[in-house]
Amino acid sequence: MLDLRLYMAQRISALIMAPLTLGHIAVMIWAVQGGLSAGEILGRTQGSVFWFLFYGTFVAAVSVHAAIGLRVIVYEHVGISGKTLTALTWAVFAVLIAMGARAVWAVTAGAGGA
Amino acid sequence: MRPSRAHPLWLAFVLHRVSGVALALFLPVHFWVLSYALTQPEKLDRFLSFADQPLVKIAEFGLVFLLAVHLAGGLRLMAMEWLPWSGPQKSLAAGAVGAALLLSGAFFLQVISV
Amino acid sequence: MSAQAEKLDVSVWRGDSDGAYQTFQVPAYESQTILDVVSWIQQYADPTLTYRFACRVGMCGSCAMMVNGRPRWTCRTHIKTVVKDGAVQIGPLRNLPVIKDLAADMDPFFDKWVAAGGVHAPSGSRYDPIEPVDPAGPERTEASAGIECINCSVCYAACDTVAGNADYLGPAALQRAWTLYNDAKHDARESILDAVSGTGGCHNCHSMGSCTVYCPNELDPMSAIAGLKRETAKNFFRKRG
Amino acid sequence: MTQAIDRHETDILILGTGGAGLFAALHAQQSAPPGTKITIAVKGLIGKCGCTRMVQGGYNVALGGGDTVERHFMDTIHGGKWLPDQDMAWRLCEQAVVRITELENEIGCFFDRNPDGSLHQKAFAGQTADRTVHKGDLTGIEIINRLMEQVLSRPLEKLQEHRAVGLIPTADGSALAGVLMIDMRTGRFRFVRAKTVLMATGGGPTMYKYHTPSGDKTMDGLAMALRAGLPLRDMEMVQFHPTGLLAGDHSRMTGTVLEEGLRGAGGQLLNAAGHRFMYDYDGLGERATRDVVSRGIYAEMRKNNDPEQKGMFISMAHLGPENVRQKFSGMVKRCADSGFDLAGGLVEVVPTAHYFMGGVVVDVDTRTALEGLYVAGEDAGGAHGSNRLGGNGVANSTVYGGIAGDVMGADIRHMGALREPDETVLSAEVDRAMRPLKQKPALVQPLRNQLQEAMWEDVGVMRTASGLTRGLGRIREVGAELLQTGVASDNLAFNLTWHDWLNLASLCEVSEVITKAALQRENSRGAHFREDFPGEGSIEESYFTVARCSETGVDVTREDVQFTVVKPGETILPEGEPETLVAAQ
Ligand SMILES: Cc1cc2nc3c(=O)[nH]c(=O)nc-3n(C[C@H](O)[C@H](O)[C@H](O)COP(=O)(O)OP(=O)(O)OC[C@H]3O[C@@H](n4cnc5c(N)ncnc54)[C@H](O)[C@@H]3O)c2cc1C
Ligand code: HEM
Ligand code: SF4
Ligand code: F3S
Ligand code: FES
Repeated sequence: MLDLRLYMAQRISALIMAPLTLGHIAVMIWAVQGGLSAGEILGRTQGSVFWFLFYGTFVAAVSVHAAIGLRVIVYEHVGISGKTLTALTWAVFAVLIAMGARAVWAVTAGAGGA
Repeated sequence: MRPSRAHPLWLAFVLHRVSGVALALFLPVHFWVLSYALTQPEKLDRFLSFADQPLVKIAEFGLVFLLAVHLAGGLRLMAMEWLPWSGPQKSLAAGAVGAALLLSGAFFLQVISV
Repeated sequence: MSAQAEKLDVSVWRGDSDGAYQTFQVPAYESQTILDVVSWIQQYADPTLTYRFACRVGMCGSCAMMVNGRPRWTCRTHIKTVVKDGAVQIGPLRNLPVIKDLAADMDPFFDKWVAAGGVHAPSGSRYDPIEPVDPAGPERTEASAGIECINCSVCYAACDTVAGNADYLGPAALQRAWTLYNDAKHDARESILDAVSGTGGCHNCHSMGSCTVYCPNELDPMSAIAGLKRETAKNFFRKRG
Repeated sequence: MTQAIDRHETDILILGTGGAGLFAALHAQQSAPPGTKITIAVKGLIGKCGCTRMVQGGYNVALGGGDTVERHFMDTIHGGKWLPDQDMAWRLCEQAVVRITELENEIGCFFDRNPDGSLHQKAFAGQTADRTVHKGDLTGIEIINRLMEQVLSRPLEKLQEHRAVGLIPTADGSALAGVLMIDMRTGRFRFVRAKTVLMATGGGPTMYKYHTPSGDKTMDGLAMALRAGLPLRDMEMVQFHPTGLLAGDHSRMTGTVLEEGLRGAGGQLLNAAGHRFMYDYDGLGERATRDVVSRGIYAEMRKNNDPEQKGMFISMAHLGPENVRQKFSGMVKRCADSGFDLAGGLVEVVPTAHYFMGGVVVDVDTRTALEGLYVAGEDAGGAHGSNRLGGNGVANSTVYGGIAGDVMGADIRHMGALREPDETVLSAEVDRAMRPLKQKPALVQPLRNQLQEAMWEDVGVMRTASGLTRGLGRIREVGAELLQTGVASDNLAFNLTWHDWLNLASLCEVSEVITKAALQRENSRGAHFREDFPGEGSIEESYFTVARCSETGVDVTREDVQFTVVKPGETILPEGEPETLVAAQ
C-alpha cells in the first residue's frame, strides 16, 4: 500500500528526523546532568524560536512518518484497505500532529527571549 | 503455515517494525505528558520525579534504545536503498551506526542513573 | 545397504486451501530428492496425489513447494537436508492459490511479472545487425545479475510482504523489471519506473531479504529492488527539480 | 461412465510451449489477419515445461567470421550421415541467422559476448567452425523465459495444463477439424476446433530407462499423428547422450545430463576396476562423438555384468577439484544436491536417451499430409537425419516454429469456416482416454519401468535383429497389460496417475514404431547401430524409413533420400575452403 509518493514522504520525514532525534538525545543527556526539572526544561525552551522550529519540525515529520508506517502495518496485518485505510492514515496523522502541536506549544511558547 | 525465516535481514525487519510500532504508541503518551507543561507545570514535575525511579528509568532507556534501534535500522535501510554500495559495505555501515547508537544509549542510561 | 529398510514419515498437504496434512511412510534411499519422495507417494501409495514438476534438474522452476515451512525447489533438494527425526512436512507453495494438494496456481505470479513491465520491448528488428554489447560494462553487469531467474516463485513464497499485501508485485517480477531497466536494448526503460511505482510497486518492499536468502539460484532480488527504489527516488526529484 | 465434452473454438491452435510453440504463437500473431483468435495449449505451464528450457550448450548459427550457412549445412549433412532432408536442413541453417537476430533484437535475449562486444560462439563436436551461440550453460532458460514473457503479455488465449489426446479429422478424413484435450485441472474433456493446428509437443524418448527430457514429454504428439494416419520418418533414430547421471531407479535425477564439456575439458571415463576404457574403443578417447562414447560405455557395462554396479564412472579430480568446481560450478552443485562429488570423487554415469530425430513427415513450410495440421520442432522429422548436432535442436525448433506461425497466419486467410469433426473418431478417442477409468485400479509405474527396461535392453544403444524382435514382444506385453490396468475414477481433477497411464499408452505406441523402424534399417548410421549390420551401407543409395498405421498395424517402408542440394562425395563449400576452421585441440 505504498506508492512512490508515500514512500518518499516516509523517507524524507525519516531523513529530517534523524538529525533531530540525535540532537534531542544529546540535549537530554546534557540536560539530565544537571538533574531534570520542569522549570529547567521550560526555561531553556520557552520563548525560543529555535526550539520551536526544532520540535515543530520533528512533530510534523513524525506525524507524517508514523501515519504512513502504521498505515502499512495495518494494511499488511489487518487487511484494511481503500478508503478506510486512507481515513485511518489521516486520523493517525491528525491525532499525532494535534497532540504534538500542543506539546510543542507547551514547551516553547511563553516568556523568555530567544 | 509459517516459514522459518529467522535470518539476520528478516530479524532486522521485525526489529524495525516492532520498534516503529512501539515508538508510535509511545509518542502520543510522550506528547500528552509534555502538554501538561502548558496548564499544570507541577504535574510535569511530579512526572519527572516519578521518572527518577529505577523502573521508569529502565523504561526510559528502553524508549531511547527503541529510538536508537529504529533510527539505526532506518538509516541502514535508506543507505541500502539509495547508496550504490556493495553488500558488505552496507552491513558494515549499518553495524557501525547500530554500535554507535547502542553506545550512546548505554551512555544515556549511565548519565541518568547518576 | 540397510537404508532400504528405513522409512520416512512424510506428511503432504491434501485438498485445496481448506485441506489438511496426511502422513505417508516412504522408503528411504541413498540418493533421494524431495520430488522423489512425493513421486513415490503418487506412484505407489496414493495415486490421487497431485504435484508439479518438469525438468527434474532445477531449470524449469515448476516443482517448488513448502518443505518444513520453508520454500524450496524440490527436485534439487536432497531429502537428507530437510528430514528431522525421520519426518518431513511438504505443502503447496505459499502466497499462491492452491489448485490441489501440492500444486499451486502460478498465474498471479506471472500476471505480476508482466504488470511490473517484465517484457522486453524491442529497439531493433530481426533485420538489423546485432549490436555489440560490452560484457563487462556496468549496465550489462547489473542487468545480468538477475537474468538467470527460473521464475520458480520461491522468493515470492518466502516474502511476508507478499503475504500481507495482495497487490505487491513481489521480488521476482521486480528483479526482472530492474534487469530490463539496465538493458540497453530495452526500448521502454522509463516506463518501467512508472510500472514499479504504483500501489503494488517496489516501494512496498521492506528489504526483509527472504527472497535473497531463499533463492535457489543465489540471485539477489532484494538488491535489484533497492536499485529500483533508488532510480525512482532520483526520478522523483528530477521531475520536481 | 460417460462425460460431457466442452466444445471450444479458435482460429489457430498451438500445442506445446517449447521453442517451436512459443515462436509459432508470436509469428502467427504477426502474420494473421487482425481479429484472428490464437490459442496456445500446453500440458504444463506456459514456457515451464518441455526441453527447450533445458538447452544447455547453445544455438548453432553461422554468423560470419569465416563461417557460412553452407558450412553449417555441410556439417549438418555429415552429422546426419547423409540422411537429412536436404531442403529442410538448408532452411534450418539459413533461417537460424534471422532467428538468432530476432532473439537478440526483438525478444531481448542475453547471449554471452566476446570482449569486443560481438556474440561469443564455440564449437560443439562435429562442427567445423565456432558456431554455437550460448548464455553460459543455461541457454534454454534465457530463450524460453524471454519468449514466455512475450507470449504471456499478449492477448492470446492460454489453455494451461491442457493435454492433447487426439487429432480429430473431418468425416471424409481429408483435413483436421480439431484436437481433443483433457483440461488436467478439472479432468474434463475439451474439444477445440481450429482452422489450423500446430503440433509442437516435442517428441521426447522417455520410454528408455535412462532419459534426459522433461517429465511432461511422452511422445503424445507422434502417437496422435500415428493414429491419425500420418507418415512418420526416421523413427529408429534415438540419440543417446553418453553421460547421464545414475542415481538409482527411485530417483528422477537418474538420466539427467552431465554436460558434454566435462569430457571436452579432459574428464575421464573409468570402469569399476578403475581402467580408462574409452581408448579401447576409439582413438579420440572420451572426446569421440556422442554415439561412439555412448556405445563404448554401453559395451563396457555389458561386460561388467555386476547387478550392483551398473554404470561407469566419470572422473574429474585429476584436473584439480578447485578448478573443476570453478569451471563447472553448475554441474558440481547439481551433483552435490543429489549427493555426489563431481569435483573430487567419482560420479556414476550411463548413456541416456536425449533427443528424437524421427518425426512427422513435413515440408519445408511445416505442412503435413493432413490439411490444417502443421508440425514443427522435435515432433517433425527430416532436418537431422540420423544424428542431430549439438546446438541444432533449439535452432530447429525456433526456426520451424516461427515458420509455422508465419505459414498458418497466411494459410488461414483462405480457410473459410471451421471444419466439422468426425464424431465417431471423436467419441472413439474419448473412449480410448477413458478406458483405464473402467478397469480395476492397479499401479501404473511398474509397467512404465517394464517398458523402459525393455527399450533400454533391446532397442537401445546397440541393436540386433533378435534383440529387436524380443523387444517388440516385450513392448506388446506391456501394452496389453496396460489395457487391463485401471485408474480409480472418483476424482479426475489433476489426476496424475490417469495421465501417467495416458503417457505410457503414447510411449508404448511409439516404442513399437521405433522397434519396427530399427528392424527395417539394416545398416548402422549415426544414432542407429546394428551389431548385426555394423556397416553404414551405400551412401549413394541412402534410404530413410517411413512408418504408417494401416489396418493391420504399423508398416515401415524405405524411401530413397533425395540429394537435392548436395550429392554424396561432393560439397557446396567453395573450392579451397579448409576442412575445418576450428583450431585443433
Ligand atoms: C537436457 C537437454 C539439453 C539439451 N541441450 C541442447 C543444446 O544445448 N542445444 C540444442 O540445440 N538442443 C538441445 N537439446 C534439444 C532441444 O531441447 C530440443 O531439440 C528442442 O528444444 C525441442 O523443442 P520443441 O519446441 O520441439 O519441444 P519442447 O521444448 O520439448 O516443448 C514441447 C512442449 O509440448 C508440450 N506437450 C507435450 N505433450 C503435450 C500434449 N499431449 N498436449 C499439450 N502439450 C504437450 C510440452 O509440455 C512442452 O511444452 C537439449 C535437450 C535436453 C533434454
Ligand atoms: C528517528 C529517525 C527515524 C528514522 C530514520 C526512521 C526510518 C524509518 C524507515 C526508513 C521506515 C520504513 C521501513 C520499511 O519500509 O520497512 C520506517 C518505518 C516506520 N517508522 Fe520510522 N524512522 C524514524 C523515527 C520514527 C519514529 C519516531 C517513529 C514513531 C513515531 C517511527 C515509526 C515508524 C513506523 C510505525 C514505521 C513502520 C514500520 C514498518 O513498516 O515496518 N519512526 N521508519
Ligand atoms: S529470483 Fe530466485 S527464487 Fe525468485 S523466482 Fe527467480 S529463481 Fe526463483
Ligand atoms: S522478501 Fe520481500 S520484502 Fe523485499 S527484500 Fe525480498 S521482496
Ligand atoms: S522440476 Fe524443474 S525446477 Fe524442479
